Amino acid sequence: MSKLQMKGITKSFPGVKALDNVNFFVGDQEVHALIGANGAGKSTLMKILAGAYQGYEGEIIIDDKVCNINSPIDAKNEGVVIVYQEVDTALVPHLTVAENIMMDAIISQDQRLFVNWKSIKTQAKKELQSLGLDINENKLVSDLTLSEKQMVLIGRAVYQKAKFLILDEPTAPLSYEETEKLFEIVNKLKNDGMSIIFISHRLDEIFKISDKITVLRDGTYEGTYDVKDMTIEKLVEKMLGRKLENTFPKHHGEIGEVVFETKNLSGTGGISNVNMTLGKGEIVGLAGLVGGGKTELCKLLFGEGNIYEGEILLEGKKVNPKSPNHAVKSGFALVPEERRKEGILVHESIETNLTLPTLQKYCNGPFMNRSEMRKVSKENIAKVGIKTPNEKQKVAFLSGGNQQKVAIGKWLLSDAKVYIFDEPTKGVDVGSKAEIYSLIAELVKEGNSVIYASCEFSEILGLSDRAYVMYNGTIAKELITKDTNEEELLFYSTGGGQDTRRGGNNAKH
Amino acid sequence: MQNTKQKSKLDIYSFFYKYGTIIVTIVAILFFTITLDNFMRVDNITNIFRSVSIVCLIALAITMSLTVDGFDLSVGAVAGFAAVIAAKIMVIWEMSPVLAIVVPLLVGILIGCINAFLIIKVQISDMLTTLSMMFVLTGVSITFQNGTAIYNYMPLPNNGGIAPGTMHPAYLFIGQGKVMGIPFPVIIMLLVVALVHIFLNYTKYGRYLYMVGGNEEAAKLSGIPTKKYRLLAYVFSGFIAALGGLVLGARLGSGEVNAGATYLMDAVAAAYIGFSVLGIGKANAIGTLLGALLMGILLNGLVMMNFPYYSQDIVKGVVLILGLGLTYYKRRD
Amino acid sequence: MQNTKQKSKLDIYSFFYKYGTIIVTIVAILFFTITLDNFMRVDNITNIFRSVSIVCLIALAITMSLTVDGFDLSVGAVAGFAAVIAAKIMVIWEMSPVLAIVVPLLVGILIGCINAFLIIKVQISDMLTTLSMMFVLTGVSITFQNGTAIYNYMPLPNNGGIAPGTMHPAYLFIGQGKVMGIPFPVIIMLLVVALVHIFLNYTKYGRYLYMVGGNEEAAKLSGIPTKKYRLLAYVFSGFIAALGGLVLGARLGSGEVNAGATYLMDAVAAAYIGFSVLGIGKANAIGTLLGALLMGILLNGLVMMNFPYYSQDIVKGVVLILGLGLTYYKRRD
Amino acid sequence: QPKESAPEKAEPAATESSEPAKASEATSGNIPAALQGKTIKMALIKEWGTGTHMITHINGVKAEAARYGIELSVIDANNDLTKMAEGIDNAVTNKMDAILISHGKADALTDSVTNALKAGIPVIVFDNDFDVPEEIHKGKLVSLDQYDLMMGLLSQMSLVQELDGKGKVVYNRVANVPPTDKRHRIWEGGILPTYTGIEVINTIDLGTDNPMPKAQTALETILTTTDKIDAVYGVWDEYAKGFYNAIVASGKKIPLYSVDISDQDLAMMQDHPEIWRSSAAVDPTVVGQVQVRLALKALAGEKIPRYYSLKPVLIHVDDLPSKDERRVTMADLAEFYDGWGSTTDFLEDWMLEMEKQQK
Ligand SMILES: Nc1ncnc2c1ncn2[C@@H]1O[C@H](COP(=O)(O)OP(=O)(O)OP(=O)(O)O)[C@@H](O)[C@H]1O
Ligand SMILES: Nc1ncnc2c1ncn2[C@@H]1O[C@H](COP(=O)(O)OP(=O)(O)OP(=O)(O)O)[C@@H](O)[C@H]1O
Ligand SMILES: [Mg+2]
Ligand SMILES: [Mg+2]
Repeated sequence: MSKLQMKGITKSFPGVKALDNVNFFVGDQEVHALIGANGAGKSTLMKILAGAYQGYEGEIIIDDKVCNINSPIDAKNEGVVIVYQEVDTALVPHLTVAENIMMDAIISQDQRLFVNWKSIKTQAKKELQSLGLDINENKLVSDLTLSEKQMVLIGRAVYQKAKFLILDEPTAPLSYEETEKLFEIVNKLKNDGMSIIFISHRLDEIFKISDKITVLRDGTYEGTYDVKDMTIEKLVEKMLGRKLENTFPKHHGEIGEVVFETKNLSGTGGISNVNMTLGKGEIVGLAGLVGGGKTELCKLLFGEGNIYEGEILLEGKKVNPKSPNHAVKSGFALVPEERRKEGILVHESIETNLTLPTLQKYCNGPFMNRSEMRKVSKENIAKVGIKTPNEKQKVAFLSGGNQQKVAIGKWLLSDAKVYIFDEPTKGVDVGSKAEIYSLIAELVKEGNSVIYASCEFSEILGLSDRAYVMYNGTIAKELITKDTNEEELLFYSTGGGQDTRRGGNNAKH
Repeated sequence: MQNTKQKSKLDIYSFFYKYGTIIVTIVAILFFTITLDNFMRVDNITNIFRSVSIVCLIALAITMSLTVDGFDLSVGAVAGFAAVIAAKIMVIWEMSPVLAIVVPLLVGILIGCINAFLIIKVQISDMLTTLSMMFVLTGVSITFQNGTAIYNYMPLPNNGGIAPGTMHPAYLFIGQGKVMGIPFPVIIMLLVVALVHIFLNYTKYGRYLYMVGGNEEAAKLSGIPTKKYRLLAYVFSGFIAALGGLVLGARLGSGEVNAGATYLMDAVAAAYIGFSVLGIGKANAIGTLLGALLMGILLNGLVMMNFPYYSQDIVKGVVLILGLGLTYYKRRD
Repeated sequence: MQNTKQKSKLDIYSFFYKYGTIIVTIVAILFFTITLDNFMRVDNITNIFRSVSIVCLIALAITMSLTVDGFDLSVGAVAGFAAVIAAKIMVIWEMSPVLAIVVPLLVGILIGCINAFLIIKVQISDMLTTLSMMFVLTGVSITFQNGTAIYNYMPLPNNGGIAPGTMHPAYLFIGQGKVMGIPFPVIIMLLVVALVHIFLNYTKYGRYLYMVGGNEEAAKLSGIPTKKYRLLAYVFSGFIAALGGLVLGARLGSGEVNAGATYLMDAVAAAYIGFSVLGIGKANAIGTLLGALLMGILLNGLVMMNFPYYSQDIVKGVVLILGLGLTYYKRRD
Repeated sequence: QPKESAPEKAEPAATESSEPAKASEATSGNIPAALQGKTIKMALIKEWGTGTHMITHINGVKAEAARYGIELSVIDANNDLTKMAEGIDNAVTNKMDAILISHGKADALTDSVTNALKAGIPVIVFDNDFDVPEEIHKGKLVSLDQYDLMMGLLSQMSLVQELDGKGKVVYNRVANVPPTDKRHRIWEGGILPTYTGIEVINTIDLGTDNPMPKAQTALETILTTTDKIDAVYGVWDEYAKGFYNAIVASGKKIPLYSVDISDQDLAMMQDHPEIWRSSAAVDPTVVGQVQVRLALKALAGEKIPRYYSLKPVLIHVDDLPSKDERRVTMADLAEFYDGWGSTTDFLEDWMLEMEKQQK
């Protein structure tokens, strides 16, 4: 019978009080959701539990015993294992999947001097199989996709047979199917006697999987609730301290002539024969499961990668961007999927990040106009709603959701005509999601056009005017949003209506 | 209560982080001023500046490559090669001092381009590329000068008589001249420091370089032509190194074999010290200058104190560790 | 269709990535075998292996530091220092050859500890720490031996007569001996390569090093005492460098100052080539050996072809670029 | 490395051999049977081969070899002693007829040299010595040196004379390098105790690694911070070049005395005769000539000395024409000094005969 209590936890960072007297109780064999807006302190609380931070106030009691958790090893000894939000921080890129999953076994005291590679590999394979994953255990982790990396980490945690498994936004990079699979695993683990702490911004998931919910707001403890007593609306109110109406803004702008078009576009990443159009003031959804090729297509449009065939037309003129620089100059903007790696410079200030794509604008000749840059940044921070003490804060110190807002905010200053968003709401709380949606709506109202890639069909349905469903690197179907539904999207994005299965096999590579 | 205590503690750390190297420099200056009568004389200070000018220029070249998170080990060899070319142009080929200045600088730029091509296009790692370039250039310089120094009135091979040309005074002025009592190399150095400082901190190009160095992928997806800026960094590196080589050649009054190589390690040290100075945490011009000065001051003081040269090496190493230790210690999160 | 085409294209790339350096090595061997009568003789091949043994050992020391994503520039100086200590112990202090072998190795370990302390605890960057250490050690070696070399029957300073001790044959055997026709340095080198290879790939400690090097944060969070293993890497680095120094000293039959410094750049090149060989993408022992051999083969062939050494430098640089260019070109995802 | 490193082991008695066999005394002009109709191959193995001094030496060897139609291969070890040893090993492997060595350290090379001698290959060594027993070398090993004690004395006396025996001197020594140590021994044990008016106010020692720029910076420091300096002594011309630059830049008129000479040094001397006054030196060309001839004699089976010291000359700027008259190079020095440029030492009639056959 295991039980975990965190009492009166307070943690400060320079300039920020991340947690203020927070309580958190997890019972035996339960799935406990921890929710809160971006920057509420969820990750911080979990890092404390996992021993990543020293120097906090309050106490942690596990099974009625006060524990001193001051290092990850302490935490592991108490049976607490965490899978972090930022998967790359926990993986060793140049080692194989097997080694990454079995890190603990390799590290454990029982390990003899010579590593028994055979048993490591077979065990890793077993672990992957029990998760229903088809990943070659000899592959290097650096060659994996984001979702695969995530699964490797979950595999590792499962192998460690934790008493308390913390999953910090595990589903963010996962597809619907993979999420289902994960939930199966979570339920299995729970039945095997484990308690799972689960962080997610997808509230519907919370209701599907969890037993209890603890809500944090601005670093304070809001309360713990039984899931059966809650509704999404009530939960949102607790999180944000206010009611949230209309997640998706209604944008009834005129959709003008076609500004953007691709013809038989094929290129790197297995993109083949993509035909799409985009009208002025239109939001076009790019729906599809993970691995469907959305990211690759977005990048190809943005000049990252090579176009083998076909053309990209902007306002009737052939562009075929050769590089992101060329794309930006032509009038494209891209909010990439992997924000930490591609969207922001974590060691730079918010101001530096926000002004980067549009730096020319704040220059007199080659010289930067610092005060102008500061002014613009402040306005942008307010507009996008980034939670920060000031514009000089390093982006590394922002919470995940706020980092995402920086990645979006920097493009709002540009004069792009076509904005490409690749999963921009990943890891973003519902309140901020609504803000991002309305920012997008505003963009199209000003006469810009938006391509919105997402594997969350509710977003596609709520936001877009039209949707393309991607499957295996090509467009499987074009749909008018108001005439379709989630089932149809899912049907096409899993290869429904295709005349051959060949592509499906290839995608598994 | 606890907060303030922690805060003041933090302040001391950040103070050392910012000023550790500077403190060591000041201590060194004070020590020499007290011990040595003539240390704090204007002409000696001028001397120190002049003595660090070449190291500082070569270190600035490294600094440029560091801004894009690269590394240029070929700078010493580029400097040596530039000096040799300049000498050859004037002494052997009897050409004008203008060419003797322009051609080596162009060669420096060309070498920067080749380095950049290999690093960016062929994607060989920066260390290896510039290391290979160092080997090649050293070999080429020595071949180019038949293994001997190039100097005024040198006899030509195969009984070709005496070399027809001489080092032009205008060229020698670069290394030996003075303007209002200030040695010309010092003026060049300070000018380049100022230009690099302004370039890196006040222009968009400098900002781009830093961004490329910070996260190339993110910079690229922000629309920065990252390859162009990495190229730019190596081109600047080659150019500044060649400029350092001209100062070196003009100072020595000849094209010496391998003269540039000696400066590599000192320049690396100066550039790296520059990283930490003032808590900037990025390669920067002022820091590099301070790093070079620290080492110049030590060398000057120790020569005046008549220290054997190998103890100079020890002192240099120990002071580096001390200064950097102060700077880095407890700088976690 | 298109898929297969792309696939075969990819295969060629990955083939070059894996085998680029090896191909260049083979081409070089073929070229020399055809051009030179005496190249493919057993004694010449033995010669090549013997000539690379020291570079290879020092490169292996660098390799160790590279596994934890560090860098050890002090290895050359450590090797030189080890040779000097060994000579001093036997020649001046007349102590046993056992001490002359054990003490330098211990000193190597100690230097590794100091480096690690400065890098891990004081958190000075690895480059700067080991650069400073290089300065300090060079200075200390020269001081320690009062000059350039310690050798049998050397005159002592202050008219102290002739040095009492001599280099023990057992010690000299390390550098000059043969076992069944194979030079002892080659045996040591191959042994160390094998040990390092086994250590890195088949023991858990080797894995820890790679894990720390690959992602220190992840390794730490998994409960690996990362500091301990970074320490270990530098200790190994110091130890292997000192071993290289013993071989060097025994081969030269004297303690030479700066004898180690010459090897630094070649060793860096060998270790970096090792990175890419076989597409492993990690610092590794076999790769380092191949890197060292490639350079040894070139040097040997060029000497036999009577190339002046500076052309050797050029060829070395160009071949490095070629081999690495093949390896790296188009290695993008 | 300094240009002159000398024997390291037991000092050879550095006597100047009294009267080397003169060509005229040689019995006949007939080429010895051992050499007749044979292409002779020699290897020159140098510790380093850059700098004017070393290039002059190489050229001396090359020219002399070319005279007799000898195939010469030059191996430059670039300061790497293991490479030098390998060079000697390779020369044995490639069946060279004779091996010429310049510099290097004895201990690192003794094994290789012994092997060469065992294979019956004569070894003619410049500025180094090997402790090889007679029964192995069988009279085919020669050690040449530059007579460093004498060069020290000549250059230092030149300083003493021009200072009238008293003054403040910036002294230069390169400690623990055998040849410069020998020069220093004269200063310490001979000059200073004798001429007590000479006062050393600073000693510069910056090692052997690329010292010219370092020496320049060091002397600049001393010149700016010391008011009265009467003379500067350079124990090795690599230093002297840096000193010269520093003195010229300071605008002062301080005389400079040194050891060794190169074309570059001569140009500097002529440019500022009031600064660089004199330098004691041996012509490296002569070293090369003697090396080749001794090797030939050994091959011919003639007797050769075990030790030989080359006679140094004091090159004084007053002996040379002014720069306006003409520029002087090393090759021209023969006009002003006996024993410079070429020598008849060990030149035999049959060598002249060989030379004739070449044409
Ligand atoms: N290392 C740090 N230094 C300074 N501030 C920090 C640091 N880490 C977190 N913070 C701040 O602490 C607060 C809580 O952050 P935390 O990452 O716990 O939020 P979160 O609830 O996980 O948000 P998200 O849902 O966006 O991941 C935020 O305001 C964040 O900016
Ligand atoms: N989970 C996976 N399994 C196998 N292959 C994958 C997977 N994920 C991506 N790929 C490969 O990468 C290609 C494109 O992936 P990409 O990341 O562009 O897809 P996406 O639709 O953007 O998915 P995501 O939701 O992860 O952004 C696919 O065609 C496939 O070959
Ligand atoms: Mg979080
Ligand atoms: Mg994607």
